[in-house]
Amino acid sequence: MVPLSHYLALGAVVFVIGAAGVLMRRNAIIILMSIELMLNAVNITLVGFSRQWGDLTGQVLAIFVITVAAAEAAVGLAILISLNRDRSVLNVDEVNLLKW
Amino acid sequence: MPLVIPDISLSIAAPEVGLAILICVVVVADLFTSMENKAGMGILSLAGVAILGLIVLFQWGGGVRTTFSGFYIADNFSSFVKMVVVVTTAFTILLSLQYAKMEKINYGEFYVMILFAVFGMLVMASGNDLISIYLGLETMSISSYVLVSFIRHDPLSREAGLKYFLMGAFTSGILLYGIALTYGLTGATSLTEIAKALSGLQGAAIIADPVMVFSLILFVAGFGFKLALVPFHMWLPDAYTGAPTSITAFMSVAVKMATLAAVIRVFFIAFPALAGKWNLLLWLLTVFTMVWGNVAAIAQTNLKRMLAYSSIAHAGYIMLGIVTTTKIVGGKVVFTPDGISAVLFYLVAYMVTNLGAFGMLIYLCREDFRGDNIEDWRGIGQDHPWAGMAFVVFFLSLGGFPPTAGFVGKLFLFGTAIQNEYYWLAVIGILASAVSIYYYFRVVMVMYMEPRGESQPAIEFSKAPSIFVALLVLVLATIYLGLFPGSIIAAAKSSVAGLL
Amino acid sequence: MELLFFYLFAAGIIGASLLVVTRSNVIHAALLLVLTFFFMSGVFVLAGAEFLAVVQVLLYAGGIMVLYLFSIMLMNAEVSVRLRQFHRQSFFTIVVSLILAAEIWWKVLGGGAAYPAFKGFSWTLGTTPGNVEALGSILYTKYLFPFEVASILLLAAMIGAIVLAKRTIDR
Amino acid sequence: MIAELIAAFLKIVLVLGTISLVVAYLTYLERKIIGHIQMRMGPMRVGWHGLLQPIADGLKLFLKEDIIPSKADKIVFVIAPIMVLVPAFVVYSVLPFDENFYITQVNVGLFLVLAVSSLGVFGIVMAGWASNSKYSLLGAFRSAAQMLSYEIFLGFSLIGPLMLAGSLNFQNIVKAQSDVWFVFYQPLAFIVFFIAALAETNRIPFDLPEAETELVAGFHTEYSGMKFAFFFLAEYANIMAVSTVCIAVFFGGWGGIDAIPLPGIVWYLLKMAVLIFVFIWIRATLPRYRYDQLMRVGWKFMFPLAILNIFVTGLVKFLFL
Repeated sequence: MVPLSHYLALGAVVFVIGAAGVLMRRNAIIILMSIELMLNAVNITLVGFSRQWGDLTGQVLAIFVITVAAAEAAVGLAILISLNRDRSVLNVDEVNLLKW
Repeated sequence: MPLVIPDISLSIAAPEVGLAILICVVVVADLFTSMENKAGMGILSLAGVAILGLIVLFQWGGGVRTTFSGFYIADNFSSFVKMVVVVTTAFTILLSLQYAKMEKINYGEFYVMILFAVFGMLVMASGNDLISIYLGLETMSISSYVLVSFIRHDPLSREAGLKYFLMGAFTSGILLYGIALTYGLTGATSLTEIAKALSGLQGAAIIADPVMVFSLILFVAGFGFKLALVPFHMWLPDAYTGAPTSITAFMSVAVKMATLAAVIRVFFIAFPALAGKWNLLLWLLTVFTMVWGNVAAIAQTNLKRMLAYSSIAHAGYIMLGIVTTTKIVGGKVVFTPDGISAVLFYLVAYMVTNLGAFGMLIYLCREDFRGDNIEDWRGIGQDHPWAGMAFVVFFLSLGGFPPTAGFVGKLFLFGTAIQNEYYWLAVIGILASAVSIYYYFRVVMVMYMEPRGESQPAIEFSKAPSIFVALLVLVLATIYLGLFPGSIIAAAKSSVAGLL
Repeated sequence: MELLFFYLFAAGIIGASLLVVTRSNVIHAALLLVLTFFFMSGVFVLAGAEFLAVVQVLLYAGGIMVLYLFSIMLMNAEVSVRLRQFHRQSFFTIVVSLILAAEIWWKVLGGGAAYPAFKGFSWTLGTTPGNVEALGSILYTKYLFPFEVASILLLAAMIGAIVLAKRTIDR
Repeated sequence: MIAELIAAFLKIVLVLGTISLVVAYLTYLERKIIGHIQMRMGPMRVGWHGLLQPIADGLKLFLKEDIIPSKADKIVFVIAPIMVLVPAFVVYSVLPFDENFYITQVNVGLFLVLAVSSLGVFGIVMAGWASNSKYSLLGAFRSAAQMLSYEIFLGFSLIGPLMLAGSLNFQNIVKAQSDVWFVFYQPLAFIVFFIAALAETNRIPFDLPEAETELVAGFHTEYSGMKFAFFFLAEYANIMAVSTVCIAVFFGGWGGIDAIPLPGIVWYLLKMAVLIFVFIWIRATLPRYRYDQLMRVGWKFMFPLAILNIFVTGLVKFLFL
């Protein structure tokens, strides 16, 4: 039997790795993938909780999260492709026509 | 396993159902429209949105009703929010009809994406469960990412889209983690169930749990990102500057309104037991937002960007209303409905004003000339006094001067703050809005005091009647709300009455 | 036995995901991310969520990641390998996230004490309700509303992605 | 516990061994049948009527020099063939061969097959990209697009039979067909499934990813020796897996005609032989589709058809069952 705390710890660690990836990396695709990691960390947490409570809400929410992740990936990659069309920009820093 | 069909009442969820049908109609009609007649899609959407407004109006005063096994709630609050969203959408489409052609983005999908965003907002306004609020938020966000980067041939717009997208996706991850932790601690995602668990037998233990506090911080950060509260505001100036102007107007009002509705529901209905904690967090964010939004706006030379910073500042004023709703009476937290009704009224005032201000930008816009620098407005006051006057009215309202809507809104907000003994907040807010006068009036100075430069192109306002009508209505509404705010205030109050 | 597998999967997830965020070659990172998803689906199986585990493989690994690979190849990603990969403030980020991780770890691994809410339940409560039938019927009855909203969300994303990524729109 | 593990292990070894052997002889069969259709003999030299030809081929591939292009991404280049082969074999873990002969049964069986088989595309994309050759990359692109879209039709076409069976478990699906095979209830689904299966396994008329005339054999242009053999092995293993799914879902699995008492496994093998023959027959007969035609057929014809099938099935089930 895997205790709940293990699921939560795993979820937390992966979430932090993903968040660190978002903040650290300059490559937009890697940032996108780090966001996927964050969402998956949430899924691990949800599944752990779902098992603990003995109901399906967590799993259903996890399915919705996967749905949203798919939608986000599609739109995000489309934006990247349209950005990439006339100049090869992948690093976030080079996206600098607008000043922060 | 027996299937238990839940109570489904499509009449309660009529706005969403109607909007879904409208979306399908526009998508299909778009296939049969030639490229020259794409404005027809806008008119079709406008007609649909008008019907939607009627449906929402009919729902007003119908009491609190839930359907779809508690995922959907229809009450006066949701109707009020939906009404603001729908009116904003109508004006956005009206302003876009000509503008979209100028920016060469007059595809049917442009209006379809607006409608998708509106769908998400309506779901958020009626969300009675963290899951439906989250999905509504995502529908809205994903549609806005597309809308922001819609001018595909303009690198500015694409960059804005990328930045907005990356921050938005990051945010939704944060918010989602908060939802997951809350579910884990309370065993529920329904707002009322969460509140019940928090006030139940084990409620005290859950509230004391550090993970619950962490989850609350995640909620505040997630919503803070969406509302662009300082220090979570970095994406907003870029996204607002790069986006098509009518979309900027749309986002600055409708997205804010819908997110705020979700914030109000989540914090006041699900987490009243934690009010002491989140109120402190929001207090800090409010102060930062009001101060930094106004200070940063001073340095801007681009009018669109200046308005973007000013919208950050206005988000701060709005949050002030939310913070001041909680009052501590004898060590116990009590909610006074005045704060939220002030917020709702302020949002209506902000809607007419901000739509008007961005509408002026669209009014000046031409195919080869964006006209979004402050310099571009030189001498407009002398050459075109009426247009100049309209802009001045909007600036007066943004700055909070009588006799405009913004004045009444600010009065109401700061009045509540003082009434509920948030003196510091009120003082900071009034000082911050005093700063804002400086940059609003700089533009007015440029318009009236500085002559038009030799090299600048001649002023030529858009001839589209749709933009003219929209601006006229907005100017009149701004002044009307400043003189006779009674009915809207009454509506705001009655929409809050059933909420808390 | 179960615990052993969990540790195996967890080690895989953490290792692979660390590599994902540190690799300079985007394709390698994407492939490692696929590996991460596999391990995650293993964790889901252990938690009794077998439907979710299959969805994870089918949608994430088989769908989304192929989309990623496809776009990466379209975008000529090799160029970016030679560029600087990290922000200047990355050291700062690492420190902050390590602190954050330690904090979460400490709170979460505080065990039962950190979770007073669960005191009424035993650790072995998990009745592994993850079978397809239960999930299917709950999705179409209780969760009907979010389900419909999700379908609209997918439609929005589809139309949006096509509009943005289409090469030219004939006018 | 230990005995179970050993039994499971033996089963896995048996199934995988059989598949590897059968795949080898499938290549022989394919060459033979195509040869005879085209009025020639096919392989004749090695052994009686060329029966030892596959073994000679295998030896050749085994001993051949294994080339890795110097500009290739070494790790990915080496992993790619494995990534193609592993999903092709993993699928067999849940496929039913007989009432009592299967490696394991899970209640998401069919779903698992779809999930795992969707992973094959990774290997192909990896191979195409890692080879650092434009033909390979183009082949990989085509294959990814093709497999992704046809996977959707494949999945959708299976929903109709699933609604009738009411289960994702292969054993239950087969048992639900003890009276009438689903191919008679679901002819539309079967057509869509079969076409999608052809595309999914990259067979003619949908073998665009490896179109020799345009792409010099596509994603595996740069491969040689054992790595090349892996791709080959995976392709035939996939054909057999798809045929097994087809038999289980549409042709009543191991069930046969009651009048002729044969063991289930024999029925299964018979049906398999017929299906494989059809596969090869199609390859010998049809020309190749053009890329845009392939996509058009998929999205504008098969996809609506699959949806229609689901709709009609649901309606009929709701009204009459």
